[in-house]
Amino acid sequence: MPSPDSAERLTPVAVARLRGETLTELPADLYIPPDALEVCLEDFEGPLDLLLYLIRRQNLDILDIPIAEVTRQYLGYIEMMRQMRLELAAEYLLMAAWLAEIKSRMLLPRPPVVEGEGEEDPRQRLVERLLEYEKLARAAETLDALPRAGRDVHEALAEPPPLDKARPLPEVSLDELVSALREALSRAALVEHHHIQREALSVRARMSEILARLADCPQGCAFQGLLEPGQGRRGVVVSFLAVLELLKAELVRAVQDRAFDPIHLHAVTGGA
Amino acid sequence: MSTPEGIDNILEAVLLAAGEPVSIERLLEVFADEGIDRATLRDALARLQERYSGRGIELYESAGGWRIRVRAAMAPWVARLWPSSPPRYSRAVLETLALIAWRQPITRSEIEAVRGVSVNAQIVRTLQERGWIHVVGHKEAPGRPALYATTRRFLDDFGLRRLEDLPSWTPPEA
Amino acid sequence: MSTPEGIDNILEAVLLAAGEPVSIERLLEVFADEGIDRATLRDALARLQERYSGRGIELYESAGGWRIRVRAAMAPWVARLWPSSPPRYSRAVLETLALIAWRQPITRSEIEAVRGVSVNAQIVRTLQERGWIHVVGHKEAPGRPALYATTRRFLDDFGLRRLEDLPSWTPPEA
Repeated sequence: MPSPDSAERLTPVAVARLRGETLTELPADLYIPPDALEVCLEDFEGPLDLLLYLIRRQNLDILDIPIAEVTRQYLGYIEMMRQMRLELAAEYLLMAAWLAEIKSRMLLPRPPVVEGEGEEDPRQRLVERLLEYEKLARAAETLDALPRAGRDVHEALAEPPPLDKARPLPEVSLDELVSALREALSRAALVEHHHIQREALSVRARMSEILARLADCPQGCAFQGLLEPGQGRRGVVVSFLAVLELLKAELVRAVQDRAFDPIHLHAVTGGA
Repeated sequence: MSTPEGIDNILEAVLLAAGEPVSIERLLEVFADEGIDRATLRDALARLQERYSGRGIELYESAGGWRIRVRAAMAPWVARLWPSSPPRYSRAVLETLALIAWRQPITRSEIEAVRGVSVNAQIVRTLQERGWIHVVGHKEAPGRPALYATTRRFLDDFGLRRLEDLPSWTPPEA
Repeated sequence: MSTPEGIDNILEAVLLAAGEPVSIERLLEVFADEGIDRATLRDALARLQERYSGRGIELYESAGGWRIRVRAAMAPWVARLWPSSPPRYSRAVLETLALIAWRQPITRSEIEAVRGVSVNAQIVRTLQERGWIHVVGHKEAPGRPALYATTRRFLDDFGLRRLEDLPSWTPPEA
């Protein structure tokens, strides 16, 4: 384990911070360009991106990569990411293994090459992938630089004249709506693992109604008035639950001047 | 760009990009760096109005502000643009509407959390313009995000008497 | 209304009301009663283009057809109309889109092979929802993976008439 002292030596400027955590331990022999710590390690788009960064950073020749040196630095970064407990995608480890393999193959004595069918340089495939990735990164930048609708250029739009035959509006059936909901929720369940409980719709519906009513009366509404007896017992309970939910979500405020006075509800207004 | 013609051209571009009425105050903000006052702006609007005389478009002021519109006389030609079969809403619009219907009142970021993608302003506007959703309040949270709910009109259009009549959905992974 | 100027004015009004690219065929429909042919229409489009020279708007042809749009030079003023800035896309999204654009049709695992990392489902969905990519088929391979390609909307939004207009996939200069 490198000591904090070695980190000091490498980066006398300051300690790097990442996700609020102070970075004090760095692999002692890791080459760190002066401004490298500004590069948030999480920002790399994968192992190819990181490798390219290491190579370009030091003006190394991509066609003749000093594989031992680059491997050492790559592993150094991986180690650093580990120490910062960054979640390491499997691809990074796969690349580490690949680099190690290339390195060991480079160390093996090469058999004499027969003219015409040259033994492939073990780095060949890696170089190809790096060049291809670099082209891609370039292309992505080019694409981003194109004038884009909504960002650089805008559709010119005038209000259409009143048309005799109204422009037909899309029709939606209830079935379509239900399937859209199911799809959205099943995806959420898949992606987030978060538990989607089925809340009583009636309570949520009443929450909307109460909010809409409160929006109409800036002076606030009497709590009693919201619990219309005409709703029946179940209705009153639903309204009551809706008010509690709204209070919990801090969407409404309840005001009571003195004990036993009527309670008033106010919408928590946009500007206030 | 601060020649009168330069101002007119920016004004025209901005009004056409807005696609909605733009108030004088908003226009003054657009020209904040040029230090243009109300009177200069009014002059420019008048010149633009003049520019469109005899054309198929016109500049007019409504309650919401200034807007460029196509003259009523152009209606026969414009009408031929639109297909007679109704267009369809995108998946994104339908899912957003469904989430608002079943989980109202709900904020945009709550919808985004479930859908896993950002809900762009256009989607919300489409549903608002259709009269199916409205803002019923603002949440006590940074940015005070709007809370959306469905409208009376939504119930009418879907043949529902009240929200409780929405069909129940079976939870996924059932 | 069949004077050249009358035609130009109708054309302008129709394109501004459309707010989306309009193909030549659709424009010919608009002028069906006037019995205007393709050549006359092309002349009118050229005159309209001329009318907008030096202005903040321009007449432009992209994949979907002709449209009037606000010039990029006007973006700083237009941006002041709206408080929120348009979405910026991450490198992951842009790289995925670039591969689909240049190498279409392409599967997700082919994208992953070039990028060296897995492409998460959200990236693909973001691009689909933006209307920039769609599934055009399935590859005859285990699992029958979806093949992605760019849409006409992609071309329109990036101001391209066809895919060949994309800048070449050039090797980085040494």
